[in-house]
Amino acid sequence: MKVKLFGITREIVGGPILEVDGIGTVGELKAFMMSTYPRIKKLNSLMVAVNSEYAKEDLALHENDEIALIPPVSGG
Amino acid sequence: MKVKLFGITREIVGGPILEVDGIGTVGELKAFMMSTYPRIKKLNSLMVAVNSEYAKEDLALHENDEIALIPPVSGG
Amino acid sequence: MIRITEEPLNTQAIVDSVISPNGGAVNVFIGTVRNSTKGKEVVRLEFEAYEPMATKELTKIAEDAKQRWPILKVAVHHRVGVLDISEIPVVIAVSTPHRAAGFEACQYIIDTLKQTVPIWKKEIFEDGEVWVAAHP
Amino acid sequence: MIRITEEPLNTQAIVDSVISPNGGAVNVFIGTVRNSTKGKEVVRLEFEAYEPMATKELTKIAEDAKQRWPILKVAVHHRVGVLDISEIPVVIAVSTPHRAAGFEACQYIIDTLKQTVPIWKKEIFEDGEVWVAAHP
Repeated sequence: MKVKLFGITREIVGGPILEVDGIGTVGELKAFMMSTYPRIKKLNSLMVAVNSEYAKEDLALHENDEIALIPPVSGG
Repeated sequence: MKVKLFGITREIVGGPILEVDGIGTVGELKAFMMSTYPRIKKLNSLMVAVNSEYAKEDLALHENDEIALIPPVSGG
Repeated sequence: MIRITEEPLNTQAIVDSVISPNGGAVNVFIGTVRNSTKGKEVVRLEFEAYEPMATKELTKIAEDAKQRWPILKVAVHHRVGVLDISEIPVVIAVSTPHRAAGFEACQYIIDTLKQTVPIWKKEIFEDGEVWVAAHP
Repeated sequence: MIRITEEPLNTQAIVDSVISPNGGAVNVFIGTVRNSTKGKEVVRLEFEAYEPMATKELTKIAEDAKQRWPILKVAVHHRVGVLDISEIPVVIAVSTPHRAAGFEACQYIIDTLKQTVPIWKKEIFEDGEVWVAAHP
């Protein structure tokens, strides 16, 4: 499945999309990202959006979901 | 001395300037206006400005002062 | 900048006049003529001002606000004359380094303007007219 | 109307879009790019958004505000891309029958926008850059 990346997480990973496999839930995705990219652990927060909505840790991910990592927002 | 009139007091008196004589203080001017024009007594408030500043009742009036009656304001 | 004018107010120009490179926020209050008051249809409003004193009082309010909040620039423009529904009698714009002060200062200015500045508004109805706030 | 755009924001058009004959007040918040942060000179800002989600979140905030205050019309426009000092990343305009609700609603919208909407801002300094709020 594809994970959309923005802001500092896009810069840490080195591109706007990351292809990941074998990940079942939002919580697993966050754990995978933090262990693979230790700089992500140092962020103030990390959220995951599924189909354009903030998702809870236990939400199951499906192949055709639109998944995005949401580092601390700073609009306005 | 001349008294400038605005808003409802201008309408009650029937013009933008009233010539008055023999009035010594702000308080006397207010009393004169209220007795001469009883509709002024019914207003929510009546202030007097002397030389573009709100004036207290006991302030003495002089011939060359700029004097204005200030009925309840409603700008904005 | 403080201004009483018979001309229509130019919101964009007023906002532009307070934008500062040291500012992160501009708060703007725009009064508009409402089509009804207390359930009664309003046809138009008529504003008049005791011009030099109104300018003086507005300047005092702006200076007070600058004492109380870290304001970079402030503009208060008030129109007089006949205004139709949706027209703009007043625009207040305040720039500040951060936004909270801007909201507070702008609200202080419009609240105080309505209490102390010698400007008067007459509401014109189909069947009569009334000087706002004149009577209990 | 909610909009994320790369084009410069047109404050006048955004204000005009919320003016209503039933309204007596418009409150407007305009964010501007400040030339310094924590005492350090800023060269420019770069904004990016997760566009469809940002629009969705802004729409939620506007709907929430309409539940809480008697809002007639609301507009939130946010710019993305590279912005120089004094340029405008965000304009929020809210029209209400009376002014107190407009101040409250406009402040609620900008406060909540900054907490929940997926938009990110990078500050560019002479000697480096930082994603705002990313780190403790």
